[in-house]
Amino acid sequence: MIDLTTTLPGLSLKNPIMPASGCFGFGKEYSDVFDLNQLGAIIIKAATKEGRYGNSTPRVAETSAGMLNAIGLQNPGVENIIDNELPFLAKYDVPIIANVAGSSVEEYVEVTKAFTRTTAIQAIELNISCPNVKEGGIQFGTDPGLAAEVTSQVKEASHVPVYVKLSPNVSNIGVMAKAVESAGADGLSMINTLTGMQINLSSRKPLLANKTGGLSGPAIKPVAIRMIYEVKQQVSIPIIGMGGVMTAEDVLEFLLAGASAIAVGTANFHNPLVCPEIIEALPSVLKQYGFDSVEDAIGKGHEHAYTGLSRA
Amino acid sequence: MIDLTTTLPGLSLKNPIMPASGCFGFGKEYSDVFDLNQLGAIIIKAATKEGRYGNSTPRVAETSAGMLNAIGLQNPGVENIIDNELPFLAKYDVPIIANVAGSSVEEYVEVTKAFTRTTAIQAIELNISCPNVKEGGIQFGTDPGLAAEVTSQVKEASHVPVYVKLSPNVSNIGVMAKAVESAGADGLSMINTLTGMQINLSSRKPLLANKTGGLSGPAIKPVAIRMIYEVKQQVSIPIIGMGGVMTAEDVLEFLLAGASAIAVGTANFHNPLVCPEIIEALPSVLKQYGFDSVEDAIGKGHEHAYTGLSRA
Amino acid sequence: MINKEWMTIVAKEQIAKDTIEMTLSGSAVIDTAEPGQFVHINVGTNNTNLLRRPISIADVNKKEQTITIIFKIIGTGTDQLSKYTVGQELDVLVPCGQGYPISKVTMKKALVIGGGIGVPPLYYLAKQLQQKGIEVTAVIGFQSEEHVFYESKFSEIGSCHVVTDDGSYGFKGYVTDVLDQVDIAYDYYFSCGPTGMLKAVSKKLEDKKGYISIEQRMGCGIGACYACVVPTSEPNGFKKICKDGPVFEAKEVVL
Amino acid sequence: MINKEWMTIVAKEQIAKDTIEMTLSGSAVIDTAEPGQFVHINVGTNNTNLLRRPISIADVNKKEQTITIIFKIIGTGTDQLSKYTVGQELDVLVPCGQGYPISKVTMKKALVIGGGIGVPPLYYLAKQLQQKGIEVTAVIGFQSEEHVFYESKFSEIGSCHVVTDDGSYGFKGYVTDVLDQVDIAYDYYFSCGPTGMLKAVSKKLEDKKGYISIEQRMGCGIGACYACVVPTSEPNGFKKICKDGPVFEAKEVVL
Ligand SMILES: Cc1cc2nc3c(=O)[nH]c(=O)nc-3n(C[C@H](O)[C@H](O)[C@H](O)COP(=O)(O)OP(=O)(O)OC[C@H]3O[C@@H](n4cnc5c(N)ncnc54)[C@H](O)[C@@H]3O)c2cc1C
Ligand SMILES: Cc1cc2nc3c(=O)[nH]c(=O)nc-3n(C[C@H](O)[C@H](O)[C@H](O)COP(=O)(O)OP(=O)(O)OC[C@H]3O[C@@H](n4cnc5c(N)ncnc54)[C@H](O)[C@@H]3O)c2cc1C
Ligand SMILES: Cc1cc2nc3c(=O)[nH]c(=O)nc-3n(C[C@H](O)[C@H](O)[C@H](O)COP(=O)(O)O)c2cc1C
Ligand SMILES: Cc1cc2nc3c(=O)[nH]c(=O)nc-3n(C[C@H](O)[C@H](O)[C@H](O)COP(=O)(O)O)c2cc1C
Ligand code: FES
Ligand code: FES
Repeated sequence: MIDLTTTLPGLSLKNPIMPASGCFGFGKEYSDVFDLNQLGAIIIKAATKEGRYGNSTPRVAETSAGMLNAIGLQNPGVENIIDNELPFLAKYDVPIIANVAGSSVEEYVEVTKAFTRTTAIQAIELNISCPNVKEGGIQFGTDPGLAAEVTSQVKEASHVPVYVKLSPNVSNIGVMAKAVESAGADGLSMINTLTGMQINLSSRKPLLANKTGGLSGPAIKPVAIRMIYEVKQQVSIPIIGMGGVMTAEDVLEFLLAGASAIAVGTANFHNPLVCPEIIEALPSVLKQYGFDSVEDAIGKGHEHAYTGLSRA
Repeated sequence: MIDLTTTLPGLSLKNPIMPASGCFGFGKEYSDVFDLNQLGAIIIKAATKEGRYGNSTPRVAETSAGMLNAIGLQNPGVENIIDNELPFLAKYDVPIIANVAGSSVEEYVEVTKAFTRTTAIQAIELNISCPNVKEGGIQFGTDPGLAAEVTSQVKEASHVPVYVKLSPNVSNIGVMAKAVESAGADGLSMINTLTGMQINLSSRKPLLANKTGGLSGPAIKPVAIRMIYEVKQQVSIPIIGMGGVMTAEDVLEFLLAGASAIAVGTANFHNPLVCPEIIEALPSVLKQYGFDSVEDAIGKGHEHAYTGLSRA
Repeated sequence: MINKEWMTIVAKEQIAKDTIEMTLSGSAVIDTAEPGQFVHINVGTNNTNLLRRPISIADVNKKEQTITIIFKIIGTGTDQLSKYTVGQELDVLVPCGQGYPISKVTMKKALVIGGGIGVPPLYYLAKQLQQKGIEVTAVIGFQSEEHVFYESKFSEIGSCHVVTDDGSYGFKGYVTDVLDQVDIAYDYYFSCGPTGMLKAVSKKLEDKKGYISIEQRMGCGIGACYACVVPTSEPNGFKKICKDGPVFEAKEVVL
Repeated sequence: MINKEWMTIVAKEQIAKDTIEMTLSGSAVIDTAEPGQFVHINVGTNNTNLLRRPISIADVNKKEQTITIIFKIIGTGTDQLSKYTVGQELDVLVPCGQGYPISKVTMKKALVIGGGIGVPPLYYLAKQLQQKGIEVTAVIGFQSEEHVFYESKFSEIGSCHVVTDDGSYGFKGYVTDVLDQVDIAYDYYFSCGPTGMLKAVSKKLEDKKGYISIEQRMGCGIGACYACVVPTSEPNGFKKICKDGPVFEAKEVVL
């Protein structure tokens, strides 16, 4: 028997696979396609204080082995989510992680406080890296001081462990990771999307109405693996890894790099059954590569001393 | 007749297509496959002061719609290049751009000075962004102050225009671009590779001996387009664009984003005839989308006011 | 309930320039397919075409357990789709979205207005309307003669007016020009086509009751990703095209 | 001179577990192909397999203008390659690299030592050696019985010793074990296989003259990218496997 369980602050997971924020809504739609009880956890779509409409359309574009999105944090607002979305998810035996977004430290804190009135969430994913909103979002994700500030305030306001979701659009991911660890983060979630653009040759304009969007999918997997590997050497809090996961083999690659659990985003659009299919395939893949359990594999790609990677 | 010519500081190009540095050696090998006179220009492999052996193998890995490389600046040293490689290229009617690398400001300057004794190069591409060497290289590419310093010193030492090659592994590409423009750069070259990693599941180790490598190919094209579009709004020096170009349509996308000429890297490995094939296809693609010339298309993706992109 | 199915291609034919008609055979789920719904197709192998492509259901044959789709080759995904051959299987989400609510509205006469690749869903709609004893008039527009398809099929159902942008076949101009020139009696109109056309149609037919089917670039195709929203007439209101649509009452949405 | 050619697959056969033999027909360039050279194949459609795959030339038929390759399915590229069928065309760079310098060395007896997918190039080599009147002994190693191929073909040329890791066929152990147990007379040895095997062979046969063919992950395959270097015995010396090799004098390179 291969043991798929893994434990992270606030999260006792029957397997390490969870849909990534923004790629699974609040679960209802996918519950029409498969039984959500199979999942290790669910990260729900970003919540802001008030409801937001988001950006103009088109909001998505396809790229080579990836996609761009600029949804712009559309969501019904935190109160609405608590009242109208979480009760549905509470029926499942699956830990829920709430993705918290905002345009100011105050908004992040208010959203976090709002969540304290529900027991339906087991952790918060603090989204300081959303590249698709005009105010807020990414500057928290690229400035270590701001990132630490928002982390410590949200941590104080939260009744559940806080995972800080890092942006890959930075010169030095290790500095960001250490800043939020020092500020009290219980874990990290990485990576969010790389900022990208596609230009439509006929209209001669950026295809997305928002011009830029977040690049996700297999195209970015090497960047995700590198950043997780690099950060794993520099922090001691656990990492939820993501970025281009399509298969159980990809999951193992993230575990070896140092992730303790894995989120699957874009792949859900390609194949709505991808999460249950990965969960089913994972035991035999672990076995094939000589592992008895998920926890066995975590960080096992670090056999050699850290020689400083690209920046030594 | 569609006009493919384009003029940049020091470079009068019959067409905008040039092989990217490191992907074409010093031209000899590809001259066995096609007539190099067809090319707009050639950017030769990085030169350092002394010859370098580079990293251990494996040095390349394939990724989804891309590849990782960690060659490590292997080259015979600048004197050797001038004496043994450039004479061959001088036989062609094609401008040559020398890629200058180093581990210190002094080395960059010495390499640049060494090149002053030859008339076989028409421009220098200052490689402050190579992620695959232990010392030097990328920290110049991620620190605006250092980037400006090395730019102004190399500019002073150089007898030809200097194009600074920017790294995409930064939080704010506009700041880097403006720093080197102020320091006297005649043009920009962007983007170099994104730092990435692949882990081999069987060996449980990073596949590349160097652990990390540079991600190139179609996977990174949306990042390249975004950065060029963003920088084009903030500087007035011309840009040589690159990153994932495979087709003449890709070339037009880079022109619309704001590049004045285009380098083709990884695609040469997929198809050694890709440069001449793109050059042949370019007139009809330009025509199809309503352009009479290459210069017509440059920057035409910026119809709307700059609204600040992801960081506004 | 949306199903992920492997459907077998049982027929494939080019019916106009760059336009392919494909018939797919599957299991019982297609019994519930309604006119205006779509299928979400995984056209790619590997990671080349990561996103699925939405294609309308153009016809359903419940006895044979088949559905027909008609698509135009406009990019890498539809090109890849056109390379599949009879006997091969396609990974399809079926059926997606909400179709034309024909069981909920009563009428005697209907007008269907289609443009280009917006024509296909209207064919199954027209067939269903005819079965209910409703008189159907069709106005269908194409770029030029070589793009015209299904004229005879619509003519079997009712009167059919073809219009081409360049006048190389039928009327010259746009579908709205036909509405100006021909006097058609109808209780409800049903339209599908490019957004520009839908705007023109719903503006011209402002005083009429009608339903339109909208296109937008999609991520998930099932309502989870918020890629495909359209604003509604209520302040801050919106609908998801893939789940709440693609069919909407014309006045419900803001194009 | 390397040519980029579209070669037609004229035959395809599975000859052992996961092992495919494919015969490609092309134009006159193959006249110059030498044993030990390789072809660099574009296996992918679109961007899925961006890098070409190097595969050794296992046989050449100059009359028929064909070359034969033998490859093992070990990943996405060889899997994709195995899906091509007779009649389809492959985009191939041919011929690449430097082969075994058999016209430059004189000998009476030769030993060829191959392991796994290192066996194929040795077949064409053995054939060419035989044509020159040289006596050829072959020692070929495989994982297990189901992976063994070309034993009879080598036996037609000279004596052939098969060894398997698990002893399920022929000798048990490694090719070097055979060299310990069987007394073979030869002037030169020629070896191809995994790096581990080549190390063991060249160490054991330190006092003999020999040539080895090395593998490395490649970018360009034509000498331009410096992906595939191997250090030589000179200080700071190196060679490019794709251009200067894949065949080297055993003492020339440091494994
Ligand atoms: C509900 C619905 C029903 C449709 N029904 C049909 C039909 O019956 N027949 C038909 O030929 N076409 C139909 N379309 C349009 C069809 O989906 C696009 O033509 C197709 O996705 C283009 O894919 P591509 O890869 O060839 O083009 P590319 O331009 O290469 O596609 C790139 C990306 O853009 C998306 N995209 C491009 N054009 C459109 C578009 N017009 N609408 C939505 N997404 C687009 C693609 O899905 C893909 O994600 C429908 C669209 C929708 C939303
Ligand atoms: C000169 C030379 C001759 C060869 N001759 C043969 C032959 O005759 N028959 C045969 O079956 N194999 C041969 N190989 C090995 C063959 O190239 C690899 O098995 C093949 O590239 C694996 O591709 P993949 O996509 O299936 O594997 P993957 O592991 O998915 O490939 C990923 C990447 O790694 C590279 N790679 C993986 N394994 C190797 C390897 N052993 N050597 C070089 N690159 C590798 C691939 O080319 C690709 O770029 C030869 C290799 C070289 C260098
Ligand atoms: C359509 C879409 C919407 C997303 N929305 C959010 C979001 O609301 N909050 C967030 O933290 N990340 C969001 N993301 C990022 C993903 O959670 C994930 O970090 C990223 O896509 C990389 O994983 P992937 O390659 O598996 O998609 C979104 C991604 C996509 C594709
Ligand atoms: C194998 C390889 C070697 C490279 N060597 C260099 C180099 O020596 N100097 C440099 O500035 N860039 C080097 N690059 C980066 C390319 O010049 C180019 O900026 C990058 O690959 C993006 O373009 P592409 O996607 O078309 O390959 C190298 C890239 C590859 C793939
Ligand atoms: S495509 Fe995802 S919500 Fe409509
Ligand atoms: S593979 Fe490029 S030099 Fe050998």
